[in-house]
Amino acid sequence: MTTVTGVGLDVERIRKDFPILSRELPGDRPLIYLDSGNSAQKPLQVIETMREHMAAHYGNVGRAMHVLGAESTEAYEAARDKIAAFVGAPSRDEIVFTKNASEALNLVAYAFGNPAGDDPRFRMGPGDEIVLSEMEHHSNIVPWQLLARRTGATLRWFPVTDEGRLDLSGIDDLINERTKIVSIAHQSNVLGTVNPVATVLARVRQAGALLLLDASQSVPHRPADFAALGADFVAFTGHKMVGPSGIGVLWGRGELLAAMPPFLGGGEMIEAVWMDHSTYAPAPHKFEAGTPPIVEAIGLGAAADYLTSVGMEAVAAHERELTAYALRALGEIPSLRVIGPTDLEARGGTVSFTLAGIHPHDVGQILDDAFGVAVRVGHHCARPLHLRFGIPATTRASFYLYNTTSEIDALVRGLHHVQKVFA
Amino acid sequence: MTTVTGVGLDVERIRKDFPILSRELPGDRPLIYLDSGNSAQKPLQVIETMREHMAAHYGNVGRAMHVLGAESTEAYEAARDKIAAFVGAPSRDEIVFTKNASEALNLVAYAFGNPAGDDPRFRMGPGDEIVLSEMEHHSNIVPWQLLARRTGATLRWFPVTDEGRLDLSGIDDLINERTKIVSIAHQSNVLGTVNPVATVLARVRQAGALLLLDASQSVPHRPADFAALGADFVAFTGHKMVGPSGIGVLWGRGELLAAMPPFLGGGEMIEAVWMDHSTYAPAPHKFEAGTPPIVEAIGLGAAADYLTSVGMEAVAAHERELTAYALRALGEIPSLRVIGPTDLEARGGTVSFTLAGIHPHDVGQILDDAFGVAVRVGHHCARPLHLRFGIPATTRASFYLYNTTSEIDALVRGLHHVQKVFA
Amino acid sequence: MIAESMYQELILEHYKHPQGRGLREPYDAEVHHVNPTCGDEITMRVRVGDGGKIEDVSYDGQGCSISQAAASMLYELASGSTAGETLAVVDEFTRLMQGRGKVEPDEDVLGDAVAFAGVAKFPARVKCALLAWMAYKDALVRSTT
Amino acid sequence: MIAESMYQELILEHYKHPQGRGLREPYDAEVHHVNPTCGDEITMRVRVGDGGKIEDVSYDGQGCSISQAAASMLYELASGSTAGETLAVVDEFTRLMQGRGKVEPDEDVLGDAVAFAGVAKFPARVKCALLAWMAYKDALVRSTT
Ligand SMILES: Cc1ncc(COP(=O)(O)O)c(C=O)c1O
Ligand SMILES: Cc1ncc(COP(=O)(O)O)c(C=O)c1O
Repeated sequence: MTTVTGVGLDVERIRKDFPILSRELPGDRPLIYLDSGNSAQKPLQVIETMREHMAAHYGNVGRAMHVLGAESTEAYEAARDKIAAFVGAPSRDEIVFTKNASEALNLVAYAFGNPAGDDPRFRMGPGDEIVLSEMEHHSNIVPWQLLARRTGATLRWFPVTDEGRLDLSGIDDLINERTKIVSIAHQSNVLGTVNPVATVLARVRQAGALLLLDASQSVPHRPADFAALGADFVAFTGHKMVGPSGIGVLWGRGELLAAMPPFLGGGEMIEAVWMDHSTYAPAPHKFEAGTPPIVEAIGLGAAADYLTSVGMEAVAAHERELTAYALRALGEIPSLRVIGPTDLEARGGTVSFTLAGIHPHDVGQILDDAFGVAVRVGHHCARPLHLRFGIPATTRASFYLYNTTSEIDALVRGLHHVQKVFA
Repeated sequence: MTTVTGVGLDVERIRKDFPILSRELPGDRPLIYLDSGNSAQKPLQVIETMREHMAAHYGNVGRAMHVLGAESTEAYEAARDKIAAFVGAPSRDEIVFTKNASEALNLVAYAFGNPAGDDPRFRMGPGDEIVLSEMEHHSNIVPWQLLARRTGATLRWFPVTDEGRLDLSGIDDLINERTKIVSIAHQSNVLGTVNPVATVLARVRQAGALLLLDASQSVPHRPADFAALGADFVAFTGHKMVGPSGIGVLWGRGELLAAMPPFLGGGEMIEAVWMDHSTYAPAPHKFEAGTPPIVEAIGLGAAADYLTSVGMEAVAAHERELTAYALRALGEIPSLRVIGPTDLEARGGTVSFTLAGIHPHDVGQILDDAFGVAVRVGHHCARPLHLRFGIPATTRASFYLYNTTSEIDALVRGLHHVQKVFA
Repeated sequence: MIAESMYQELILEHYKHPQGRGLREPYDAEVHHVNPTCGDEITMRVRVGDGGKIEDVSYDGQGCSISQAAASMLYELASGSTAGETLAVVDEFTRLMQGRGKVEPDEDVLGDAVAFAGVAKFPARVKCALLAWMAYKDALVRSTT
Repeated sequence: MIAESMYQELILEHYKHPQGRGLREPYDAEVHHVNPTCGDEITMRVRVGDGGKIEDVSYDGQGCSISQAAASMLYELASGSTAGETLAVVDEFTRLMQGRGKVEPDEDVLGDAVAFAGVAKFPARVKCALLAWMAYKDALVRSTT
């Protein structure tokens, strides 16, 4: 495992930052972690930042007027600055901390058809349409199903082509004057496909709708520039970008955040409370009810610092090399079928596949049992996509900055073994 | 600061578990932390558990079929067992992890008047009533204001007496056949008052309504027995019980959790997703959409272990001694007025007060500046209560297992100094 | 393969050489169960004779090795026992599977089915192991009422 | 009292001996501002003379020492300056207050008001410091339009 790729990324050194990667599993197996699309591992820099904050600086934020309160507030708000800079948000006040990407997506969904709001863009009722795609993660499906149930609006879907691309052929009919919002993945967590935001956005603007991007699988892996991206909302999650669990982010255009009704009510999101009504703090605080995930936000700031110090261009280039290597190597395994693009055009480092006659549950478990190779198996919270391909499940390998080509070799060896066991 | 109280609690030893308590503030001030009602400090046992999990065991929960996924899932679900045992919940499956108490309270509020549900107990519209009390925290007010706004239901309020007690005189009129839910604090975060649950519950049952207790300020401080308490829902928060930020808990009777519609939609809370509908996992997972605060739940489990090892009876007794000491000492300060009960009957270790002619903002800041005494000043997210007492703000000292009587002496010295500065 | 593996020899053996597979006549009840989270499915028939004796358990289905092996193992354990006896085994098996890897299995009751103990640590696999057993329990209830 | 204290001598001095306090005539505009989060309030009057010269700033209100001292300091800084000059100071003061303790204050512009730098670290106090200054800005706008 001494691969240094030629793209300016010293993987050997990076791996030392992640203590878990040198762990041995029971039975003397090394850990080969190819499940970062599910959740990424955490570098010491993140772990230590959190530990240190709890051991020496912790206090509640916003409300406290003592040294600890000031230090925690400063660190928490500095984390907001870091995240804003990391994703190229036009304003730090457009960064709302949530508990994960799912809460961020639900937050936007609950803004629609909500009698507590009055902006016409968020009105929703029978006849109104919500456009998703067949490749969405359940977290970008179920909130909209629940919204449709509450309001009587209709869900419509971008199909996915056999190659695993967004099928844009019917876009002009799909997105129309009835469309209130289009919510799609920036990058699919199964196919690896990176969707053509500009094309979709152009049609969204013509139709006068809003665009929400689920960037849970893109922000961790490539330089982000939300200002240039031009969407209305972007959701992503901390634990997939070497940050802690318990923290996610919603970015929204300031003007829209101001127009939306609040979601969760409570301390910190108010300006003043009377018994008969309340006034709300301006965004982002309006959407951060109660004590926020303080230490988690601070840890996420450290994660952004870490990724920036490595360089997101270098991370992307490294993953591209790994993906090319993996597509080549997996392509040589008999009866292995990749679900998703098999070229490097607009795709990230996530490769899902099936092995003829062997259930992915068995593939994943044997890989783990025999070789310590951790992949994800199942429908990866994207069951409609699997239904579309007529398969119950896939095996998914997903790569990150700390992975190496020799780990992909181990995966391939493992798959040969799986085929032997179940022959 | 070498006080050992006579109630079997070795404060000196306990203080060593909390690294932050031996920190010096700028200007050589010791830290005297009397703001645990706002957020508690964290013992090494919690900090280390979290660090160790991230450094050696972390994976996503529920969905992963590899060693790390199994270890994380085991630790996460074990935390649920620990919390269930800590609060005496009839079943572990009734413990829902949220991001804080505020989310837990909102979760229940969003179950009402929700077209995605069909249980009559959660129907809500014009004519229906929601009963709160004047002493509620904003997190137990704003969610209900938003609900009233969405549904047309009416908010009604328990008054508070001059002594800071729940005024039960009008309870039979207040809680009636129109009442759908009564939601009150188990212990006030300003007054320290512990509310008479049994009396309220009896009337709630007569009226056929539901009872939600906001136990954010009681669970951290006294032995809890939810089964005996008999409420329908109880909400509390991790960061006030020496646990991490980013984690809260909703306990609900299993039968009610089953009857409620889901709140946040996404991965992990589903059974199966089709394009046109979804089926949901049974509680608690139904209410845990997306990647949960994994490491935070595990940290909270460690916090429960820590408190159990100290003994909640001993914690309560220790706080009782501190409260008696503080009420006596503060009572001797000229022109200091305690807002809330001045005896020990049904009250916890939270003492709020005003100093004639001096704004609490100034009190708090001078205490911090000159003596390192951290108290909270303002309306403590309970503005209606302060309006009720005709004051904009109070200064609040709140005690926990690691506090000592000499810290209360320091507070008293500080208050004398404040009076000198502003004389 | 390591000791804690869920792929005990016995499980693979049952997967590769399933016992009693195939739907047969006569039967008293037939059920079809699906695990919606992973798509595994099974059709199961039960034939109960005098004194509650299980005369035949026949099944067909598709899914991972765990779900298939569990069906085969069930066939072996149930054949020739009484309904009451098998229900005790089903209960113990369920308890083991839902114990999150913390329950000590009762080998006397479970027999070869203890081989599934390793599965209990993986919540996502528990349903695979239980699919056939739940279907059996359901079919039994239907056949006797 | 330590160096980083927000209670600089100067602030306490202004709090105990407020300059220019009390509502006076004549004035061009009067405003009443409230900080709903903490209940602080202020009434402020402005009188603008020829060439935009601030002829009087008079005020009354209640609140913590920070909000009261800020009003007194504002009175001193504004009196005798032109509207344009004072707006530049208000802007710099606002920038300092909203800088979360990270903004280097421009002493040349702020003069004695740099004493408030320590307040910027406490978000809950920033509004106290700004109350009078925002009211002044508001009154100025109203008096000239
Ligand atoms: C009585 C009470 N309820 C609710 C809350 C809200 O808790 P959290 O901020 O963790 O959501 C608090 C604490 O802030 C509280 O004291
Ligand atoms: C594309 C996509 N969207 C949303 C999510 C949900 O993120 P979280 O689980 O952090 O809420 C995930 C990851 O699980 C994802 O891959």
